Amino acid sequence: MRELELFFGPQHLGMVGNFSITLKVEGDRILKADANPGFLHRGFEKLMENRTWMQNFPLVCRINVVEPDHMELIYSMAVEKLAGIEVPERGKFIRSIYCEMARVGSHLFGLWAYANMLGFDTVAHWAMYHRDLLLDLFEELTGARVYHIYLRPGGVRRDFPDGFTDRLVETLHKIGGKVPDYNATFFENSIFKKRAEGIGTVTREEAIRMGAVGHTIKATGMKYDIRKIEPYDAYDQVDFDIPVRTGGDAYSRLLTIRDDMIESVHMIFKLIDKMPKSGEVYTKTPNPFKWTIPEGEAYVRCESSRGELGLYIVSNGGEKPYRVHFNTPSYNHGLTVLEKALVGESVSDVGNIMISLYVVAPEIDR
Amino acid sequence: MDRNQISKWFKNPGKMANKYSFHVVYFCTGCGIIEIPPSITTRWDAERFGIIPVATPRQANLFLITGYVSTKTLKAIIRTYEQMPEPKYTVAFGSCPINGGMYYDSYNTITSLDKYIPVDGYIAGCMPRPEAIFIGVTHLWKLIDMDKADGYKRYRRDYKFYRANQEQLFKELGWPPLFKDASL
Amino acid sequence: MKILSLFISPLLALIIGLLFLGISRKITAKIHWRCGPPVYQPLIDVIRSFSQKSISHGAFFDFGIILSLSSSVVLIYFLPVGDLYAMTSGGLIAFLYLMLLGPFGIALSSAASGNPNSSIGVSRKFLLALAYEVPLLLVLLTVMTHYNTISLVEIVNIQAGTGMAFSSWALVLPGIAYFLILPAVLGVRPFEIVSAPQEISSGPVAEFGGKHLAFYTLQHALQLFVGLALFVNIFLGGGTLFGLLNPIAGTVWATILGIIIFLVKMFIVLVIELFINAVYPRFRIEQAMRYLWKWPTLIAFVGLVIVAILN
Amino acid sequence: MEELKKKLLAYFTDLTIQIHDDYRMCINTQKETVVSLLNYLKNMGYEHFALLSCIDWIDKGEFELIYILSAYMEVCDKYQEKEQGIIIIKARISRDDAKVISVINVFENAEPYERELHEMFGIKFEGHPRLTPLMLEREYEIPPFRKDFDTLKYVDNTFGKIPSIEERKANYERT
Amino acid sequence: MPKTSFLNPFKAIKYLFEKPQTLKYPFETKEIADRYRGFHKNDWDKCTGCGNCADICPNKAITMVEIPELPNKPEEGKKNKRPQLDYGRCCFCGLCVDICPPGSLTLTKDFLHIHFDKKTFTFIPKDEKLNKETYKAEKEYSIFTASLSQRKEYYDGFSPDIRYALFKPDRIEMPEIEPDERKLSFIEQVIGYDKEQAKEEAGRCLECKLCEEACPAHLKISDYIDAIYRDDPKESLEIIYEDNPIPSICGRICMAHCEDACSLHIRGDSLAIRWLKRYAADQIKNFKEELELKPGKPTGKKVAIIGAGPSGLSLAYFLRLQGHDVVVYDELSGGGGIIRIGPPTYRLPLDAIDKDVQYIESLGVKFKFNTKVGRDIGFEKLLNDYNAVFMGIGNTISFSTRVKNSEKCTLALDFLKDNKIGKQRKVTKNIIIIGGGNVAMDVARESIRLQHIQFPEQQVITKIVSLEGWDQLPATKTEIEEAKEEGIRFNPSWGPKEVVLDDDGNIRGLLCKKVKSVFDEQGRFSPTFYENEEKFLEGTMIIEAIGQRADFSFLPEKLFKRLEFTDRKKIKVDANGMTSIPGVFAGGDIVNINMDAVTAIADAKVAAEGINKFLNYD
Repeated sequence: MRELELFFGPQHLGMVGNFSITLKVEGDRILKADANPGFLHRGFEKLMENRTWMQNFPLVCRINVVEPDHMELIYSMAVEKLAGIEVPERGKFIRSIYCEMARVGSHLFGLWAYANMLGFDTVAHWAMYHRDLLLDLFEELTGARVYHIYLRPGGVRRDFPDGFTDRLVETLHKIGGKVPDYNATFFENSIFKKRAEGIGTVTREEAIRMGAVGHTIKATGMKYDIRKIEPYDAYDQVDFDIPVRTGGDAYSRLLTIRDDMIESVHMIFKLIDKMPKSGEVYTKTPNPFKWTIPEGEAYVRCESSRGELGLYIVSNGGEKPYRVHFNTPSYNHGLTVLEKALVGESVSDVGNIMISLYVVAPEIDR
Repeated sequence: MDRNQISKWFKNPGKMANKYSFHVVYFCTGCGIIEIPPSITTRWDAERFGIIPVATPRQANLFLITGYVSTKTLKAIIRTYEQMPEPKYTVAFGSCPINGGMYYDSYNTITSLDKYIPVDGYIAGCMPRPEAIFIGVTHLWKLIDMDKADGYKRYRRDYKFYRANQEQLFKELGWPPLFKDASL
Repeated sequence: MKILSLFISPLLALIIGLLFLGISRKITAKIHWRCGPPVYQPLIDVIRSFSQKSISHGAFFDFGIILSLSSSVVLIYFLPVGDLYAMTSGGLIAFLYLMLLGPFGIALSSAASGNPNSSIGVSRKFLLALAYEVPLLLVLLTVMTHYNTISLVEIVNIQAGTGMAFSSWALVLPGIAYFLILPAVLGVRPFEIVSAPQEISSGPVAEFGGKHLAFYTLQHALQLFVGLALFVNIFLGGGTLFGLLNPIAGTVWATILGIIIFLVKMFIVLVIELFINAVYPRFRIEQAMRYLWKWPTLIAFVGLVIVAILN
Repeated sequence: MEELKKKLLAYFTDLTIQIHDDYRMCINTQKETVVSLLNYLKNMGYEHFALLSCIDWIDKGEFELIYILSAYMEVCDKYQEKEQGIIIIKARISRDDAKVISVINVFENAEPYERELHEMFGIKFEGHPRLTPLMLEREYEIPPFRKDFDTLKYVDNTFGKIPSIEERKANYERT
Repeated sequence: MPKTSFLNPFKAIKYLFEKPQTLKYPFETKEIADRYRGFHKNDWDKCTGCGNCADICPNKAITMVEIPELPNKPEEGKKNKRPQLDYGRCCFCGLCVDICPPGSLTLTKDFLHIHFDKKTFTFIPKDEKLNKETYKAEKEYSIFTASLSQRKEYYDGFSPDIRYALFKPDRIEMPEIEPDERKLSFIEQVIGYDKEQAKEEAGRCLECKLCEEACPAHLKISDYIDAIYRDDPKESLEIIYEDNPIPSICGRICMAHCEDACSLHIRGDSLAIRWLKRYAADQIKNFKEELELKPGKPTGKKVAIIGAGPSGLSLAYFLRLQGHDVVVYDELSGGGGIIRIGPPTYRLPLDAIDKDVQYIESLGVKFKFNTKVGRDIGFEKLLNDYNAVFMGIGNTISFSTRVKNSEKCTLALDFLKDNKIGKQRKVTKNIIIIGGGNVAMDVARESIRLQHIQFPEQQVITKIVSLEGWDQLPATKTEIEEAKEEGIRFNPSWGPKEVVLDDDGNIRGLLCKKVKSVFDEQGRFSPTFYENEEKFLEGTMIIEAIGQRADFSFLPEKLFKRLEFTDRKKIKVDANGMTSIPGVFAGGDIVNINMDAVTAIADAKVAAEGINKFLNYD
């Protein structure tokens, strides 16, 4: 068989995000994979150096369109750490609830992408519908469907509207009520298992060697979760479990995502119960036109739906950041793990593996 | 479907069919793509109007430029646009293709799209809601009815200039001109 | 009658094929929990495709798709729809060969287009055909052995004579085997491997646009019709329903009612196929081949043995 | 962490180490020591290479390379209990002669980071197998993340100078 | 691992028989959330044109465009500029809403605008009151035609909320001595900010520069406040000295027109610009050592200035910087003019005045105190000796009410002057003050202090009688508030009719009549009364504080005749500050109608340029 050069993306139905992989294939086998990012490169880190601390806050969420919320969170956390701002108690709980909502939404999006990739339209449609219900709640809370611009340095932008928690619980119950259907049609579907089992296996040693985080490493049995390791916001005030699997393949990763989603929903209920019923939701930050942050540097991290998200930020005492660098989970997954995991697999499984690693292209390119 | 519609169908079936069967190139050019899955799935269900995503540009007649366009993507966009069969329509999403949007000072994103390929409609918003996409489609219907959605004709007519702009940005485009006899 | 059916049957097949495509989109949409497009949407799509300028990649590219479409039209002539048939002499063997001609035409076009995705799609198509051809041949062999004829029309006539929907108990096992491979023949999930838009950008048709795409859609509609009709003809007794039409046999009404019964049967099979389509993701090609060579082949073989013993 | 500091100071000579209250350890070192330091720390259990970044201190004419390491943790305990945190290693290199030894032999996932830094700052990583462009399509005279790269000016010069179709046509008709 | 099955997935078929969950969009709409961030709406009546939205916008989507139809009223803090949005840039983040000081900018729930023309995406938001064409009522509105020019009425989404605004609406409270304590002595009432407070207060400034246009002297307010924020009072003072040479005085008694114009003022407290100026002036203990201002190269020209009031001092300073020789004549023993005698010690201590005057003196300005022009030196001699003469004499003679027996009353300025720089006056336990202006407040508050000093631990009464009603009182709000806090009783809308004497010829009280209206239809001062409605107020001392006029007695008759006056009884000056007599310039209270220190400085600036021109022309 002759070797073929196959371009997977950027214009491709199975591609989530604007990303491209150059494959060298022999028949159906992949000999070599070359990730080719940069289609979404906007030079965020440079843009942020040209904007003030407050102006950056609507900007950062644009880095990752699938889950903008953790980007806002990490930027806020970094600025709070540099400037020494404390978040009020209620603000912390609102942040945590909001981030967990975002995690559920993001995982549903991942489920859509994966099901769509396998040609499993039915589940894809359901997942997207349920995500849309969550987006309605986001719209009510923050005023936009996608780019919420809600977590700001010092807390959150607005308090919960009246009766929001009730509607949130109701919607989550509505989604949770469909979990048996999801299980029956998707997760316990023999053909899905056939398709996903043993695909894109990353053993624990490989995962550690290649710096994998999030559900990729959780699927190898390691309970590596920043929410537990370095608790931020209100995560140290609730009990939660970290679901793990041991297979290390796409199947385990998908089941980890499902369990994580269910755990998140339970966590939201717990957080709502524990949340202070009233109080301040944010600390006033200085005047945005005069806001300078003392010289210093900070590395903060949080657990996004795809894994550890880090931000290294340097201030030279000015009105603008001197340097920011995002450590996004997809960067390792998309550029290191994916290239290795694809070798030896079938062409049919490129998207399968890529989405099971949950590679989000804008996050890589920034 | 009223009588008026039926007579239109008989008069120009191609135009009418183009209206009610938008096959969209599924190309995640920018962040606006996040609203495409909701609009083609259960909640909004664009298939009611015959809008479905297709895998290759050859089968498509609608190109949604979803958001900002980096230079690397622009190359792919031009290539994809030229692969689409005529008649074809382009709709640009959000602020960024109009005047740069958030990334007006980014060194890697272009500021206005219509210098490189023709655009038939812009949808305001960052990003546009699914509702806006639907209303955008209805506007496109009106434009097609009035023969104003003539982006592909403009591209053919002014190909020389578009090509010149593309070459000014990229130096080396990597493929031959689409129209050999492009002139004024 | 025959001359009439020369015109009617392809037209009917085309309309029914497109209608079935529309219905399948509608039903799939319902399972997706949404409204779905109007049933005439495929027709609009076809008209749109015809109205578009298409880009040809050479003479073979054009020839392939024409070959494919015409072979499908010819297939219709060999296929009795109730009492409506154009050729009586066509045997099942010829039918099988003609069925392969369609994919062959597509493959010809795809090869001319030079798209790597298309070539992967074509290779998948042939692998899949190779996989389901084995049980299919076994099944058809069983049928031919059972009825002692290779003519499709005769088989249908014999079945009409027995007046039973599922004509013979001996054919139950081959029927099950055929039902199991039917998704592969029709190319629905879990065997939607050939087009697989998310994997290889619609595979063979990746470079088809405009009129080529329109021809392909028509060919696809005809293929759907043929696939369903063959199953109905051989195993569901064609256009008969427990001898219901026997009293008015020979009249025009009987023909029309026969056709309607035939279509209803096809529709039922289609809906079942759609259910399968909706609840399974697609296989990988080697998984599909392993599956097709395992259970359907085994069942078909057992059926063949039983029929051989009975005969 | 204090223990690790003692060990490090005993093993390496040219380090200055600060420990911040939130379990962040800052190590300033020379660029020659980086590889052996990373190797040492990897064996100490800091196996997760989180980030490789670079700061352009244009006033001092130096690039500061930032290597951030953390530990994978089997059981989810808080850092406070495990006495393990994040290690930030800093090494400065000259801006004019930006060369440093690649660390991909120690950490595999440093590869794309080094490619990106090569592209964005123009730092040459010796021993890196493919320093090909990663993100960018166009070529830039000054690598774009350097502080002396003026984005607005660049945008005006590049995208601003491209005429709209109407302008171009008008120009064409005039000549 | 969960058990898998081939048949279980068929459970999904049941959805075939369920109602589709699709929202049939154009025919069936969804309610947009209350906080939705859609297109902008701007209440033009509220908008001040401050441009904060344009400054905060991360995308430079907002530009301020001038609307010629709108009135430009910088003194009220309103510019005729309005934001223009470019929806090819906007990211709908809502920062502009959160920063908008008047709260005029709102995001609506409108989000539909689809057009093939890029130009339609630039848009000047207005509100529905002004733009009936754009804002359609609910029944006229259709989503199919919705666009930037066809929007729905009352469709507000993300609205400004002062609780979540990006700026701080509340002023840092100025530490003051409590009313009960302060009314017992003449100690300075306002303590002044400390460093932290000043920094925090300065940090509230949004740098919109509305104040700079409102200030008559056009100080670079945002710059010096920014310097204070950066903890650099010296730089701040240097910036102030570019336009205002009497910061210690102005930092205490300026009328602060800037604070009225402050954009924060609309929904919160305005920035304490005056107190910040005072902070900057107080931080520098010795101006001469810290500031590096040098007089200009000597030009040999000589200028005489009559009156060392704010205008005179400022002019002396400005001219000295140009290098002219300046001599200032004043009848008082120190600088300050009316400022020296008018504002009581608790508002403006003499040290503060002397600090500014001494600095100006140190620059080389000669002061001739205790020299009254006309008495000690002739005006014509000045005209002959000097190249130019400036009159900054101020209004120094109090009006009297001229009702019956009014000659028994005390005049306000005399009272104030004696208390401040002369011997304390004897007061009685029950004082009536006629007048409602700031001078009346000063007099009243000074009298209550004197009463408390002279009659400790005894019941004392001070009342104010004014023609104007509560809402018309010309005194500033804070003055009235503070006067009330100190226990002064007000009798607004009463006019004096007669001073009632007892048999010994001492004052027994004031007979008042009810005021019908104060101003006539043209807005001029012409009070009318209900003659039959009367009220008697008891009081053993009456002080009249109903206004002052200038004393031109020093001018020779023939020169006085040549002086032209405006119809408001002010000296008429041209654009250079020169009166109708060549070489004679004028400024301050005798020229402008504001009659406050900062306007006097503005006059002095004009006159300084005029004199410069005049001298170089010679």
